[in-house]
Amino acid sequence: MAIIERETEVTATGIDIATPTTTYGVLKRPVAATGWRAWVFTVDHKKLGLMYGATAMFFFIVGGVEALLIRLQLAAPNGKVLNADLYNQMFTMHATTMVFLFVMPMAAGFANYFIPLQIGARDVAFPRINALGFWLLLFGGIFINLSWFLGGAADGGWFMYAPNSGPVFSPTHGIDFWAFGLQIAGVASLTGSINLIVTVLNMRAPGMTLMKMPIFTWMMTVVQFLLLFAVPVITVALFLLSFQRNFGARFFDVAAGADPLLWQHLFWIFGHPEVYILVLPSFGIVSEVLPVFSRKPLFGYPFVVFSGAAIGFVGWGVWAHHMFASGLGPVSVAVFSLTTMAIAVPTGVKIINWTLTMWGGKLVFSTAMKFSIGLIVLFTVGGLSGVTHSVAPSDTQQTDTYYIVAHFHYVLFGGAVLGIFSGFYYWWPKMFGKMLSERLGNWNFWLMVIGMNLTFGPMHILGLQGQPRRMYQWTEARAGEGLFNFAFWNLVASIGSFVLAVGILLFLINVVITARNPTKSPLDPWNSRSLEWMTSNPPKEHNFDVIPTVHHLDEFFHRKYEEDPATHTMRQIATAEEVLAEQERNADKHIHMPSPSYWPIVLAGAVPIITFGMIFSHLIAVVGGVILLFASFGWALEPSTAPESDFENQAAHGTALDKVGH
Amino acid sequence: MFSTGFKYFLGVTVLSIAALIMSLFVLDQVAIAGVAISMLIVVTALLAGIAVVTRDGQTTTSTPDASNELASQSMWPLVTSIGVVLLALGLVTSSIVFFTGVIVLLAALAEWMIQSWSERASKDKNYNAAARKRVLNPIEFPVLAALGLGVVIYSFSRIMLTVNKTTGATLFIVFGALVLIAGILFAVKPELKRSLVVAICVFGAVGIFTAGVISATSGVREELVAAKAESHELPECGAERSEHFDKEATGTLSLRSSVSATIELLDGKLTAQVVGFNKPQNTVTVRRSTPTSLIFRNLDAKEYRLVAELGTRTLVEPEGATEKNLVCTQLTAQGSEQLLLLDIAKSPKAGTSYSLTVPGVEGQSIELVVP
Amino acid sequence: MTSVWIMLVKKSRAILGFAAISIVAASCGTNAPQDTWQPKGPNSKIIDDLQRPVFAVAGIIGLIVAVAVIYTLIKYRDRGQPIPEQTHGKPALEITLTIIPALILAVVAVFTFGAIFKLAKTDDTEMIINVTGQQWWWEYDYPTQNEFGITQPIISSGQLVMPVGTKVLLRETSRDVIHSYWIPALNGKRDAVPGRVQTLRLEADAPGIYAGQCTEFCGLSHANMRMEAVALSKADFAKWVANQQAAYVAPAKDSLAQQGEEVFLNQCVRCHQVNGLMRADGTPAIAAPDENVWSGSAPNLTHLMSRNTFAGASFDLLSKQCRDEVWNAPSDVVGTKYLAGVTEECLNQKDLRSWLRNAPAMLPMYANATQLKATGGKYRGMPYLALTEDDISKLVAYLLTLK
Amino acid sequence: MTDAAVHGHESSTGISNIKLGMWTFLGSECLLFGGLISTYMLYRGRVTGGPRPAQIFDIPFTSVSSFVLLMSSLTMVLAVSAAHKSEDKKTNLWLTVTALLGATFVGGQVYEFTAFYNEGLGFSTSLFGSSFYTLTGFHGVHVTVGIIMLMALVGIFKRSEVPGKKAEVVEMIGLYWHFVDIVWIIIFTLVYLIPV
Repeated sequence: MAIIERETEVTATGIDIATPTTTYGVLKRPVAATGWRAWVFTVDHKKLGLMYGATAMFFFIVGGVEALLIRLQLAAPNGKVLNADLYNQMFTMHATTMVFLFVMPMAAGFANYFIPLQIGARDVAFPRINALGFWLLLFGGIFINLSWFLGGAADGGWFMYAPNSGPVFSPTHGIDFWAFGLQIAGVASLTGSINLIVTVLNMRAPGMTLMKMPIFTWMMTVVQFLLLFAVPVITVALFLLSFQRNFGARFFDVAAGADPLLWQHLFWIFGHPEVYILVLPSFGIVSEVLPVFSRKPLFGYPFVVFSGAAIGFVGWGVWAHHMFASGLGPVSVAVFSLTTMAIAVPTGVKIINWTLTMWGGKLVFSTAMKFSIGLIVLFTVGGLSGVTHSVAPSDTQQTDTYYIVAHFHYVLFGGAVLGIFSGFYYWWPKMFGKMLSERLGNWNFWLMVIGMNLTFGPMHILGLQGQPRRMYQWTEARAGEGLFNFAFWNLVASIGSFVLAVGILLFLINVVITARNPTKSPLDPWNSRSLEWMTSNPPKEHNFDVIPTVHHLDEFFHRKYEEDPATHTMRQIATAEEVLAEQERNADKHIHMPSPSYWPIVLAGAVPIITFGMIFSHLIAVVGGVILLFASFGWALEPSTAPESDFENQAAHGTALDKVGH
Repeated sequence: MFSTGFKYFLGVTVLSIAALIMSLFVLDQVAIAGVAISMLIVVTALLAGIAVVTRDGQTTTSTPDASNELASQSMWPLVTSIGVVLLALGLVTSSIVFFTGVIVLLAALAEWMIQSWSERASKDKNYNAAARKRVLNPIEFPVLAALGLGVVIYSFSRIMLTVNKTTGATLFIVFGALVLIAGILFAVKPELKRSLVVAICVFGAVGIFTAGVISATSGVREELVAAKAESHELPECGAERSEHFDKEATGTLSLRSSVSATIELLDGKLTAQVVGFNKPQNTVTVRRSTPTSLIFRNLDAKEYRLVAELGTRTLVEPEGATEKNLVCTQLTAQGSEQLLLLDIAKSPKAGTSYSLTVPGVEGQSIELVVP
Repeated sequence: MTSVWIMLVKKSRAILGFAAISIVAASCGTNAPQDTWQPKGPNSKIIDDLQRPVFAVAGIIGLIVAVAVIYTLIKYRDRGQPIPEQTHGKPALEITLTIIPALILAVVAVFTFGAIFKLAKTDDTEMIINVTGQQWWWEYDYPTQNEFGITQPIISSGQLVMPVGTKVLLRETSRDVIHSYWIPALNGKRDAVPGRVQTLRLEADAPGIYAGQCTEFCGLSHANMRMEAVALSKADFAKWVANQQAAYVAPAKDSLAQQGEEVFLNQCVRCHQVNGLMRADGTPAIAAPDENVWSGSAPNLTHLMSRNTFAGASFDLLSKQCRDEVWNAPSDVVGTKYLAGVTEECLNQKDLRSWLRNAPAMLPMYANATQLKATGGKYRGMPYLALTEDDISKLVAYLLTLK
Repeated sequence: MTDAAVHGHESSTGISNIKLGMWTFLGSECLLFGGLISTYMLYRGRVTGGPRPAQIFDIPFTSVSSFVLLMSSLTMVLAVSAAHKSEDKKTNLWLTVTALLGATFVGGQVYEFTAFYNEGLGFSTSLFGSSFYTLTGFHGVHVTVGIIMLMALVGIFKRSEVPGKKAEVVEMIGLYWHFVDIVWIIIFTLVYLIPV
């Protein structure tokens, strides 16, 4: 457990130190501070979760602006908003930003914030590694986007197929920035996944068996395992690419006998699990929200768990369905066609279970619930269009057309993004102690759903009419006749994208209005079911005054309600406030959380310096390497809690704990 | 007393003088080096004088809270001066010396700064020591680790490059065994004198490092020198056997997906199986400027190679002369396959043609058409 | 709460209506040239016969889910009922609902397998065409095939000409990056991967021109990398073959075209081959694109005017009116119209001239040698040649003679 | 990495956080080496210029250096066992010996690379060259990182500032070290012993 009993640990190591009355300089270990330092040097999983969220939201806006530019360019034939080069950079970076810098960090944010709370832990297993992960992600994201100002961004598409990504075909540094930046973000994902896996496996509250774990934690655990095994594969691919671009390796050089399909295999072995990495967190969120607003447990909890795990497994055997047109040979195509159909089954199980969760319930249509219902319907559309191209021959007509664009936006926007928004509305009071406006939320929901259908719906038709993807312009010569031709649907899609943008703007407005509104939220505004609600809003630094012992799935609900043996309906036996008061009465003594640390941000800061040096001057890389080595040894030599001597004037200010809580 | 600053500047001066004398003997660019170093000597000597007169600019009053004890003895001034001199020497000699100087200088300055800072961090000596450790250990550990690691790796690779292959392997296992034995010895005899242990370790370290340096100066073994001089281009294709080229000629290459045609030799007959054509062909179309792979499958009893005759090419030396432009596979045994990778930029000149033949098999050829 | 479910009902209507419109519009609405639902050959028919029922099944399942969700939302909305029993699921129901979709998919899989292997069949091929992709055009070469009268290799670009009712096998590869060959009316797509030779079967039922587009992202002008497949009746195809193999006819002495030939020899022949073209000294003019262009190839311009497009198939060589006449011709006369080639009055002077004037301004390319360190200064695409208007006129006159 | 060592007293699985974390990390490493090995296996025969594998490999030498690396696994086991018995001196001794043997192996690899380079196999000579250096280089970097960790551990122990139980930390690094050795056995078999 990550609770530090500070007792006599420090003196026990033999260094007998009296606290000096005055010290100079900054060489003290940071202790729980206020202001910006409280954030920059923090190792608190909740603060890091929020920072992940804020970073992701920032990149969501960046990626969104890129998307709007793309739609502006394509609104009419022979678009002139962007030139071919800029357009190629735009769609590459739109995908990269949305996948790696928005959805993944956002999911990491939710996971960081809520997994320890949901399993009744006080922190994650490795708090400093957690901080390192966040800073790496942030620096990696900034690093990739630096390329816009240093000669142009990557222009090979997010799939970066070789040999088009080679030095001959993309002579700017864009792809170097892209490859190194993703490498950095990859390390962040890897450290995050190790951390959360250990947290979930090792730090559950007493009594919480794996099958009593909240479903969101379950889905996130599956995601972490997917990350754990998928990230190294893309790491290898990116290394091969970087070595080719920067050191003259020949991995994708056809003249040397190389096979460009190697990249595609490596990329998609990572890339397909990545799809589930993006969408499973939202499945988890929805599986939390639906039971709460149906007042009923998740239907078939074990089925949902195992279907999630099954998706995690089968997800490894379907990668080549991205390559049906690459020329794999009929046998491979047939096999991957079959596995792709197979993975539709566990996905279907989830849809059925969500519907059956609502069946027989007492449905409350809050904004969070609406987003979840939206996900069920829209993700189904995406899933079914997915089935149509698991049929390989039909996929050879559809792949690389707008039909595919439509498909994965229904999956990722209709799936991942709606789930994330559902999570925002559901957990906002938990994270900030204030409720997002439900009225604005309603507008937000409908504008997003309508905008999304207007934007991506017509793309189905465009694709089937034969408009390929990744074209910086389309011409009237191939647009077809009649009203419902390319021109019409492209215009509809572009209008839809702005409706969608307004919907998302409303969310941001909602956030600002809520922040300014002094009204506090009730302790348990949704009548929720799982452990994270058994703390104050927002939670104290140490999460729980006493670690609860778990007896049920949906422990919190069962502490509030009891079954009436006659009618089998539930009646309330305690309010949330009473449950919490009970906790506070039995609070643990001597809880010490790990102290903040300088090292994560220093270590993370060294990495982009190294990669920057790899691109421009190896001398800079050496400097970065020295900082990295310095920081990692500093890290290794640092005890988890600061020595007593570093806590300033404790008598006056009380313990760090007291300052931060409440 | 002599102040720290004085010691430092004096050190630089003395070492600079040594460097000047050395450079006079060793270097050709005496003018630049001499001027540079002489300037350094003058400046540092002057500064040393100032330092000793002003006692490093220290006034008598000390800050109230900081420690006003005299600075403890320190080796960092000396190391810093060594760094400066190395740096200056490196400027005129080699970049390795220069960078060593930079690293030594930076390391020493960092150590020095932090040490002197930590000595005044507070009144509490223990606290100061702890503070120093916290900051400096992260620098010292990796530097020491890198040094130790570097010495072993460098020395070892150098020794191995010098001695011949068999001796190298033997030396390697002997060294491994020695390390192991020493470990076991120290483990079972913990009562061994500390000085003995240190002696063995130092002896080992110095020994290996010296051997490494000696090896480095005496150069790599002859075979490697010869190998380096050798051309590694694939040699010409003739009917004659080429030892280097055909050494370890092996079976298939794993490029099946990209094969354009398979050339079969059976019963003295050469035929081409072209992807898409149902019947054997006697022409193969090869696209211009496109890496194209052909598989040569030898089903005949003897060893053969497939040769592509691609017109003539002009030689650089003697100027204007031409020779046949040939590309070939290695010798291919019966039942095995070899890959031939072609990349032809131009169509054959009018009246000529490109063809595939097998030396030793007469009258059989397949035309290569390059549209 | 009522307002919510009314809105949900409305939304469901929108979705249903939307799905209906989508299907109708996509399948028979607009006659787009690249429509994937209008097969014009046996290969694409195999795909079409497979995808129509799959889409229907998918649509029905989608409807069932939508209806089920909406019904649930209406029926179980919060009307003040007590908190329901905390049931955790019914395994039997779960397993049934897992097996049903699995069975449906199993049926789909059986038909899919059949189609995959039918489409992969190559052993009954009747004709072979080599297809080579490069940035940003396609080269076609026809190996010697006596049964079609092809006695010497034919090389062409922009338009794939093929006989109807013949099983044509394309052997695809690429000279630089991955491209993808796609004529939706005739078959699905197949990538042209450098270093690999991959096959794609095409067969057209009726004469006509079928549009396609490169579908693997291949750099700057990916959007402009188009292709057209021209299916001709067997008799017309024989005429086309004969014309392609016809000897070079030098332009008449002292004509504008002859001056154009000189310009061509000075400028264009560095990259572009015209078979049979002689230099003034009587030696054949051999193009050396490998010295100037990174991919080592530029379109062969022999019989340029027998094609309807130039610069790959990025631009039309026919004026809009003439082009529409050929494209919209009924299938029994399309061959005759196509074989007429490009005449002076039908030539798309405007585009051809501006192409000669400044090609990179018309098509995004890496045509500035100073920026191409990585390619050793070789172009990728056609550079700006600084031709005078006079030279351009001469060249156009000359190109018109390349029938 | 040592945070949890302080409080490894209770965990749901009974394995301490750092050890479980290392196991998880090694799981991920399997995929990393899996990807690199696949790349090598795909490209090992593809030589369009420069030496072919069989022409330059020196199997006797590589066998010897593999043996040295395997020996280091043994000394690592001894270090772990000494740490469990709280014999600080012996722990330090065996850690040092392990590091030395590891450094010897890396020295051998540097020699091997230099020799191969002299014999004409550069990083960009052929696909075989690129994939060989990448695969074995990645392994070498892993060994080097391992050595640095071992030496740091010795340094930290000497200053007796290690937070938490020593045995846990030694065991965790031992896991890493054994993993790196096992990977080498696979690489040695696939790269050197199986003929192309």
